Amino acid sequence: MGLSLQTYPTASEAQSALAASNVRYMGGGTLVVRAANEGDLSFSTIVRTTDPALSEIETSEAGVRIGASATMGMVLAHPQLSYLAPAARAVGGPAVRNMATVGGNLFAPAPYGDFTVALLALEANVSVAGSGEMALETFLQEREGLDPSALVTAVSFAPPPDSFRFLKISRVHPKGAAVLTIATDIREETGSIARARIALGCMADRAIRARRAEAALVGRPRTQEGIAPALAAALEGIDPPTDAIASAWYRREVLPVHLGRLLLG
Amino acid sequence: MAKIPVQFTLNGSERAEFVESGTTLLAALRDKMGDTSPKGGCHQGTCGACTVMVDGELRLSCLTMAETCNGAHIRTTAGLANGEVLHPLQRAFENGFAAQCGFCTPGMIMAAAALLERNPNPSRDDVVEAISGNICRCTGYEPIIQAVLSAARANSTSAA
Amino acid sequence: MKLSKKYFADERDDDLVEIGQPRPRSDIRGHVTGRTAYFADRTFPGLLHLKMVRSPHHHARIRSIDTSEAEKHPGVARVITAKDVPQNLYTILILIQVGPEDEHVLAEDKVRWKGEAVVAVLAETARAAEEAAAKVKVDYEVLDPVLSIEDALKPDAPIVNEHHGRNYYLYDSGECRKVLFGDVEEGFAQADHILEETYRSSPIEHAPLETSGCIVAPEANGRFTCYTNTQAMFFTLDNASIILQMPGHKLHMVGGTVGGGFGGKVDVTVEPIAILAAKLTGRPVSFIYSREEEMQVSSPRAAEKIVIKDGVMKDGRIVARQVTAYVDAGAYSRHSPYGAQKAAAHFPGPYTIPNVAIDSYCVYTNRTPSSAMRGFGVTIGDFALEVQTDKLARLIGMDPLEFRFINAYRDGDMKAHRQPTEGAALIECMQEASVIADWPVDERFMKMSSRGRED
Amino acid sequence: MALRRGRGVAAVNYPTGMNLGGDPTQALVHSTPTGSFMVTLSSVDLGQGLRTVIAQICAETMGVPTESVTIDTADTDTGPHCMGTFASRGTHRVGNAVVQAAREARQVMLEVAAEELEVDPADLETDGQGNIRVKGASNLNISIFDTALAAHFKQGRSISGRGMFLVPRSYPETETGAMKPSTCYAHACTVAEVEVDDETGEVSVLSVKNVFEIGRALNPKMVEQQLIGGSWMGISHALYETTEPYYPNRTQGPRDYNAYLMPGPGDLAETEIAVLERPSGDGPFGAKGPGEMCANPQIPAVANAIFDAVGVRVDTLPITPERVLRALKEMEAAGAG
Repeated sequence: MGLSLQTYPTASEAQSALAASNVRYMGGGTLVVRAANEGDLSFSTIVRTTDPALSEIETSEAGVRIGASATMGMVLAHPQLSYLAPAARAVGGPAVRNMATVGGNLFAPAPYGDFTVALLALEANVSVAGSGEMALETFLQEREGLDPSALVTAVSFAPPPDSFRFLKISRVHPKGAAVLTIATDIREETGSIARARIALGCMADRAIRARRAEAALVGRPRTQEGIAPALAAALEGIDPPTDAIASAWYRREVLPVHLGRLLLG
Repeated sequence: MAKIPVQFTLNGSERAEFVESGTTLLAALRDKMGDTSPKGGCHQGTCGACTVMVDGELRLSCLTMAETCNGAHIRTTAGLANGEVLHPLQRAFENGFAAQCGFCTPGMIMAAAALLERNPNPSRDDVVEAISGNICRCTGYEPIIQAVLSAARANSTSAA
Repeated sequence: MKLSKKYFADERDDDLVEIGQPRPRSDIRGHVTGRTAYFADRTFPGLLHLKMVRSPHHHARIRSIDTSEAEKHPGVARVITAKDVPQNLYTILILIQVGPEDEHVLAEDKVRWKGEAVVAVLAETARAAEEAAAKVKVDYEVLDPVLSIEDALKPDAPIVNEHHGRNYYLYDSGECRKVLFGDVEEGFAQADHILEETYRSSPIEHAPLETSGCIVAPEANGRFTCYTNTQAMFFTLDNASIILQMPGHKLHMVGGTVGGGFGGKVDVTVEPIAILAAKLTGRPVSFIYSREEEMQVSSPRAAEKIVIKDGVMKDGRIVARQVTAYVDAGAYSRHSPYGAQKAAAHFPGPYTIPNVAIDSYCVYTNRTPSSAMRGFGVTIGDFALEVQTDKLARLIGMDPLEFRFINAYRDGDMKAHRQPTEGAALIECMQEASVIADWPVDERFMKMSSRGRED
Repeated sequence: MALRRGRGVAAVNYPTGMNLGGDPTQALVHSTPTGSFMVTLSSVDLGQGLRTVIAQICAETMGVPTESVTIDTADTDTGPHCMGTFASRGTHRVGNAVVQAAREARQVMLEVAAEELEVDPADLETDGQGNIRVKGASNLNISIFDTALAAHFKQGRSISGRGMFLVPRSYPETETGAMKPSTCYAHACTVAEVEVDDETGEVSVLSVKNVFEIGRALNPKMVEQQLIGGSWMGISHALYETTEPYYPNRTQGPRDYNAYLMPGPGDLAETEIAVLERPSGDGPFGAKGPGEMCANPQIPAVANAIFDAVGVRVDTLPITPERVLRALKEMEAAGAG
């Protein structure tokens, strides 16, 4: 059978090619080429596109749009996206960051996909060629059920004020797979929390929102006592994986500790 | 199986070969072009031994399809020295006993070279970050970090 | 690094010319320029790739193996099963009379660990070999596995390896290698305190950057050149010669710089089957472990369980030490009977203890066979011994470093395995550590010497 | 939250060479016509620098500069038998074989030179720079270059030597275990300092101060690099490494370097190394084998430091944050109950 690579100049041509069987779409190659190297026989054709539109990053006060083919390295180098730098830097080492794409990260299973955790806290939308735009949270839930030819073209979100925080806990530094990842966007008004967005990595098989914890923060002061109910609520509904990095037990035990430190830090 | 032409500049020389579609850059360099300086340590993107530069950017050649590099400028550790004159990093690794088995060394040096090209005066943390995608099982990293810092100092001294 | 010349200066000739000089490494220029030649840095026209079909079960009987579909797959040159291997039953240390032969190059009747080699597929490309390997059908009857040292030693435990007939290695001393010195029960009887503790470890992978592998080229004169990263050239040659029933002069092993070993390249697991493949196909063959195989299939450092019972006096003297050590060999011996024996010789550690009893077991389970790894037989034992030693010191309320001085062996002391101590230097290491770590100890310890006792 | 510090000590010894001996190595040394020297072996260099230290051993024994010695090894068509590179045996066993071979070659070299100079070989010495001279009369001399030429083309002699080193095999006595496991032992003492996060169980090794006694540092820089790397591996064994994190369930077994955990360049302990030299009775120039020993004492030292910091014992390797946290919670529960 062998393996073949098909390169298309436009996203729409690539999308058409995805309709065939045994095809996998390649962003930066960190997931797909690895799978091929490891003898994954579930695909024999790799499709990619060189469409420059997919690598564009547009920023304005109203919104940010990052093409799916933009790499972590491009995000890191972008002067208007410095708040995302910790999340982009959390992905692999420098060489991987020059390859790993924003679009590919949406498909990375736990304990990977750190950048997606950040996007989830920013309530990003995902543009899918053919299907239009959908909330990232919905996309993550429905990812496997999408049409095989669905092609992610971009993510977009409103830039946060100076309220965005990102924390990755790993065993190995500075590059290590996550024990857990937390991204928060907490906005306060007159001494209490007015709006809270919390996304968690490694608390399920993919990034999830901690909606109960978010609700438990609103109206509360950002103090040890104020956040205590939220820390307890963060444990509701999670189903952390057990992998070589950490067990489900451990991830559950330390989530409130790290979330608390991030919220109060 | 149809063969695909690949053509790029490797360490300053124009190279062209036919490879099977789906061949990685690592395989093309090693098996077709005789440059065995990039090493296949994992073929998963987790060890960094195959690190090369493509158009000035660090890449893992084991996860890069050769045909995506058409027209690119590729640099490997084999091309770092200028004849017998070693690159400052190579000198620093020699003087600092920063290699044992040597299998990680070419990839490690490429990662360090990419750092020094962007940041001639790196801090220790910068060096740590720059080599973080490259595994070494022998040295415990410290001699490597010291060698990179020393190469940077040697560079800035010679520039001054 | 500080080279501390003040210790033992009278025992040394420090006026040497080449010795003691920091000469540059002869291989360093090759390393930094990427020109050092490792075994895989060669290309061979017509190279075949070997992919191994491995057991998905811990323990299973093989009912049948059907390779017909794999053989028909495009690009496949040959499929190899146990019946193709001239002397399929082997054990590596048979060369130094450590038997019995207990392992198959390719599984015959049973598989005894998850990952065991069953069928080798040779194809024009790695991908074709993968595709064909997926078409090999092995019909398994899954058997109860033995997954722990404790389960292995239960009287009704399933037998892991019939070539041993029991789930432990039988030494000439019986079910374990024993060391007996003094009277350990008498020692416990006189002790002020007794402490019994259990220590455990998990298997550890060598994780060299270069995975285990070889490339074999058939030569025109009927010989086979095997480019390999083995840690032991003749070990590999001689074992390959036995397995292949091929005179040694037909074999030519070529090594070079190895991309890290740490003990992981002492097992002879890739060369014999690759040489056989080259012989059967008449073509060069590459068999290089994938990273996953290196991590999960190549033999790790053994998991161990070590029980230490000590009798200690209030004044700090350890008067009795009983150690029961279990080395988990996994399904086959490889180097583990040797490792367990080395452990027996190493206990009770670098201390002079008048009453010692050691039992060191090599146990078989349906686990990945363990083997050599940097310090095996000692490394985990040292963890157990030195944590235990710390506990003893705290038990009697003594500084842990001073406690070690009291018990440290010195020249002339009789060790438990009945060799007099020579060339000891533990005390001086601790004296230097006391200084550089700013961990002061009583003056009398700083005056001690490994070269003898004061009284 | 509290970051709590503690320190621990451990002291160890380690046997050089295969346990119970019986592990031979052979070496051949010969000169080229122009006075370079070839050492022929089948030993393997794994990266520890065997070739360099063997060249130094040969050079010291022959009385020639290290750069004039070439090591031809790891080829079974040319090199005589070596048991292999493992069990901290390379420098000791291979080195001894090379010393013997080089002594024999040196003797021939001096005999050839003596004939050229018309003196007694016993009156000759080497200057380490490539010359042979009469003791006390340095104007009476001949270069090794000319000596080798004379041997080859005039005297018809081979400046060569054979070396063999074998520690006789010891067989343990079955009842008592009386045996001779090794002829010499290296020693070490490590003091580790750690910081433990008592809410997460995370352990950082702040420093390790290692003292190693290795017989003789034949090449101090290569010794240093091996000891630094070994110290790192010891810490890695203590806290990180396992192929079976949740045995017997194998599904989470690491398949790559992301999942097989080892300290990264951002996790390094401040590492100090001191080396002591008590020459071994039977090692080449007193050398022992430091290769394996150097990764051992850090493991218990770190474990003991963790206890010193937070008062819990984790007696199972690796000492993961999970195991530390479980132990802390058990201690807390026991204290509360």
